[in-house]
Amino acid sequence: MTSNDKIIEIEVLRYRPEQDEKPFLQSFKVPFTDDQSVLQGVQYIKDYLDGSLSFRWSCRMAICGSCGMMINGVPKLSCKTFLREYYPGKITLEALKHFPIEKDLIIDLSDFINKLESIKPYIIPAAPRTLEQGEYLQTPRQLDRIAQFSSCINCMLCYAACPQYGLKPDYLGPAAITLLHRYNEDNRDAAKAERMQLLNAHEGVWGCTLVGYCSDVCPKDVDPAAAINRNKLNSTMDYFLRFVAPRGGN
Amino acid sequence: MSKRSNEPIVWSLFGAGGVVVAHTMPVLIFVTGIAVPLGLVSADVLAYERLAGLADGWFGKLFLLVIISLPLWQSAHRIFLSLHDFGITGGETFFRVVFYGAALWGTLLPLFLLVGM
Amino acid sequence: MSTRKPYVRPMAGWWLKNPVYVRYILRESTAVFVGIYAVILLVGLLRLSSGEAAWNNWLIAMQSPGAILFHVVAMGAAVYHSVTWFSVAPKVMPPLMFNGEKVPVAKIVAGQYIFAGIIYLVLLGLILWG
Amino acid sequence: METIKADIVIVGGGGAGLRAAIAAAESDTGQSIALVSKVYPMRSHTVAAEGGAAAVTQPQDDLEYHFNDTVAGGDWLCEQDVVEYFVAHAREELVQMEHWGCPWNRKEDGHVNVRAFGGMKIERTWFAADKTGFHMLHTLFQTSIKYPLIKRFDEYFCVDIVVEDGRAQGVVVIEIATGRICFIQARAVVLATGGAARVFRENTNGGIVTGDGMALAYRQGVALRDMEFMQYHPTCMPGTGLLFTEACRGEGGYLINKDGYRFLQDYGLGPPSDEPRNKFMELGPRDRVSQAIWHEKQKGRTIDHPHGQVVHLDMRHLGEKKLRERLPQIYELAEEFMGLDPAHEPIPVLPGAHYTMGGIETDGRTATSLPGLYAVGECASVGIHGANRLGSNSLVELCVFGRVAGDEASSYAKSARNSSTATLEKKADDICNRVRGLVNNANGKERIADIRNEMAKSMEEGCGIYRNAPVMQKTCDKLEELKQRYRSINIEDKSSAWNTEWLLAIELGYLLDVAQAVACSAINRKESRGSHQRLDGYEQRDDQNYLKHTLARYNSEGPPGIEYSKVKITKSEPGIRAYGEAGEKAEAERNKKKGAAHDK
Ligand SMILES: Cc1cc2nc3c(=O)[nH]c(=O)nc-3n(C[C@H](O)[C@H](O)[C@H](O)COP(=O)(O)OP(=O)(O)OC[C@H]3O[C@@H](n4cnc5c(N)ncnc54)[C@H](O)[C@@H]3O)c2cc1C
Ligand code: SF4
Ligand code: F3S
Ligand code: FES
Repeated sequence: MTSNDKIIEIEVLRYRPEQDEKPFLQSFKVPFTDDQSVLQGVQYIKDYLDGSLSFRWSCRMAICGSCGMMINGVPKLSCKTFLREYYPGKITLEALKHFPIEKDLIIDLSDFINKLESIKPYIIPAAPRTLEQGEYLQTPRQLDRIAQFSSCINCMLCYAACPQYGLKPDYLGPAAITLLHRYNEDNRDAAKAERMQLLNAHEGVWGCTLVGYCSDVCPKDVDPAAAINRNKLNSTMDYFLRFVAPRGGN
Repeated sequence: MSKRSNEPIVWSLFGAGGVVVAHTMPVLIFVTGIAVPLGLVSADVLAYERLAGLADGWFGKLFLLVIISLPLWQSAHRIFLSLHDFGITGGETFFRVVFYGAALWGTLLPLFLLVGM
Repeated sequence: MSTRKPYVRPMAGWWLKNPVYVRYILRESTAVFVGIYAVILLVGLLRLSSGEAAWNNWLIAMQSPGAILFHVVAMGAAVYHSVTWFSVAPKVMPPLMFNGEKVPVAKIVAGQYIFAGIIYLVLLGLILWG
Repeated sequence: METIKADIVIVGGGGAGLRAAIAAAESDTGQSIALVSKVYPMRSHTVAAEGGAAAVTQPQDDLEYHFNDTVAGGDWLCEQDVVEYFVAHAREELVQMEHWGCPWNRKEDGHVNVRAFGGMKIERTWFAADKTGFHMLHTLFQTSIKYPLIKRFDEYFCVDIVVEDGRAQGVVVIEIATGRICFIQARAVVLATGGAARVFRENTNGGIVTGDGMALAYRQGVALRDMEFMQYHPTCMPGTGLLFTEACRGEGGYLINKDGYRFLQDYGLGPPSDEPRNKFMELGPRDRVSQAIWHEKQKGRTIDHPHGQVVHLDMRHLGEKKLRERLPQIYELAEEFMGLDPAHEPIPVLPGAHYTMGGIETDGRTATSLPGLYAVGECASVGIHGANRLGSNSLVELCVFGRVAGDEASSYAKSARNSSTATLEKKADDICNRVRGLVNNANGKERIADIRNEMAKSMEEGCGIYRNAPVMQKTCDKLEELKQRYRSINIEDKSSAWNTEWLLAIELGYLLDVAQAVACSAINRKESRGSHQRLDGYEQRDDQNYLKHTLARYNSEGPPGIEYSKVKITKSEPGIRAYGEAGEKAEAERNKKKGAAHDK
């Protein structure tokens, strides 16, 4: 590090399950250059100031989805948030909201993983094809229907943004519903009716009150709020039309 | 399997109410609550004959029903959901009866009145 | 035995902790004004159905300073409701396609403002001169 | 210590591990599969792959062409029988990915679209925007959920393989959330732990790409093959090393020096044309392009940048619309990380360590020399990349050989018997104590970060794009020194739950072993081939002496032993490796010879 490096104060909400009853704030002074990310800031802390600080990270390029944290109260990917944006103020870091803290900046996301598994996130075709038959056809326009919703990196920022998930942990939540929607909208899939049952439930789309913050914080422009709320319309149609056309409208 | 929610019933009414509120209420409040009372426009706008005349025709009846009942559903639904936001988690059935009951009453009463007028 | 002891943070007071949440709560609170105003209209209808004198009393009651103050605030709430309603509508509607391309959200929202503006004018025109 | 029983254990939840797990689950044997990964599978580094996956698709293409491109691209250090198998099964595997839901880009008629890639004669790279690896990984992960036989151990860290009776019979893992150590007993073990480019400083790899599986197999006596061949990718972000995919050039991007000149024409890749032309200019292979940038730097024709000497990746002429559609992630990286708009400004780039061509030696069916142990994906050297991998061959490798590994492990597990559980547990206990000892006794003064940084810097100096003996020797010595210092490492965190410092220390041990294999393999190869280029009198390829694989064997006392093995040649005799106009001539020559041979 060169001598003209600036120094920024980074405050981290620490929690060590084997020692602490509850989390507490600890402050660090970190030298940085303008192109350094918040992730690089916490890496500096771990390497040189306190080796016990724990956080997840890997790709450094906003695609693996592991480095999300609350940065001054806003859920963000720390690898694509830059220290300079906060200087000369200080930065406060906290584990993603609405999840149990395992240690320091690490959350327990097993609840989400269970939900992801529950939505049947795979193609269930009407008539399976053999490899010899080649690929299914899908026009660019059909692809476009799912492209945005299939670019979720499971970073959990939307869950940390959604107060309804915090209030009702059973709520399926933005990313899981979006993924469900992605498979429902895929022209290769034929299991919409099965998945609709999850959406129709109280814990499905009806857990959402359209706070909309999930879409604001999404680093990949997935727009989970749209995926959820369009399904309120679908679910409502399903509700009323099931009497007319059993197994739900479409 | 998860149980189907009955939310679509109130949600559709809420949605319809929201649309009505967004497209009419600023103007209605302005006219009935501000412009006429303050005399910014002629009091004839809300004269008895005019309103009674409105409530006489089918279109007028429908209009009045829509601007009273649907906003009530919209309001009831939002307030009911907000209870949870503020941490009031018990007594769900009770509050359902109170709020949606009120909206239902606010639908049936004008219906009854309008049909009778 | 496990060294795990996940810490669950309380939610109390969450709606004050982020300007986005404050705006959300504000949006939801507009429902109170909407509800009260709808009840006022309902009362008006009741009066209307009981004859001219009753109706006129309702009109007089609307002139009280308290009523006017309420309506000024309620109108603000109604406008806020409208603005937020239009801005989230694209999340509820299926995507709008034009010439095979998705219409950008900003355009849809702007379109709704224009549409609502026209409705307001028509409505106002009908009420005042219709 | 808890013992968990499975029929097969797969270490690694990246593309290779997931594909293997699905194959094993589909093998109809009803065997249980333990899938261990130190991160949630969808965080694996496959997620970062951008450009695409190659398979012969168009009518004018031919398996023969893909074979030739791969073998020549690998400077004839490929196992040709394995390459033949690879190209023949590439397409069906990508179709399989399609059936599982991978959102490949399409043509108007609904068929899968392909794009151009470096070193490939015909466009054959399937792509999902510039997030191909991301989409493949999530598709595989989500599809794997369909199979109840796959039991995942997410965020479990593998610390050793249990070998008994000359066979791999399970692995010892740390449950990261608790620090608990368990033994997963299985009759077949598959390693799919990914590459090791983290041994270099400027690299495109994620923090988890630390060569774990390579080190584990290596320590058990399995050879690491061809480790000197580390791929430098020419277009990386200065400072962070983040990748700008080769597809930037496939879509028509230019590389220019400080004079705005497309310098690749000076390095046997010309002549330039406005439109991208396969195997010409910017679509030359990675080793050649990276080397050209190095030479430009020597000539003072690069551009000063706070993070080094750079050249420009110029995509301005492609226009914003095309860039947003085909390269959205690249656009985002440039905008957000560098604050520039690639539709209006060129992107400064420099080469960074990217891919480990070498790895755990396996045969063409992914079996290692240790019975019951299989290796697949970037951690393995199955023999298709030779001295230089072609872009977009690796993602396909994960599928083609992931499937083979799953099938093979499954049939091996069917016939094999475990030794007595008690014996195995005894071994596992010893491992457990050793691993715990690392954290309990780590009260030295050596900082993990210091050793790691010194290693990475020294590797970059000694084993970078161009190499010479004195500097490589310095690197070898440095690594020996660092391994000594590693013994008195300090771990401040003594806790159990989520002790990531402990894990970092273990990973550092893996990195050091792998780095040593790289450096020692490099210094012993006295020729230049593919990505291994020397400047100390060994500038030419030397088929006489070095048309052979390097095998590095672990030695707990010092540098590895270096041996060599034969390269399997089936139908392509080593020839001139040339691109651009020279390449066309060379190919015409080859064809003439072949034709003549045919006529006789
Ligand atoms: C930026 C980038 C772009 C690329 N683009 C392309 C491209 O366009 N086309 C192409 O063909 N190739 C590309 N590649 C190469 C290709 O992506 C990789 O070679 C490939 O994804 C490796 O897959 P893998 O399954 O072998 O390993 P990985 O995906 O790295 O997975 C390794 C797995 O092993 C697990 N693991 C590792 N160590 C342990 C341990 N000790 N205990 C438990 N689990 C462990 C990890 O958790 C992870 O799940 C690219 C590579 C990079 C870095
Ligand atoms: S929807 Fe967006 S914010 Fe939510 S997990 Fe996916 S990528 Fe992250
Ligand atoms: S923030 Fe939550 S309430 Fe709905 S719109 Fe997003 S899921
Ligand atoms: S480190 Fe992968 S998303 Fe930030």
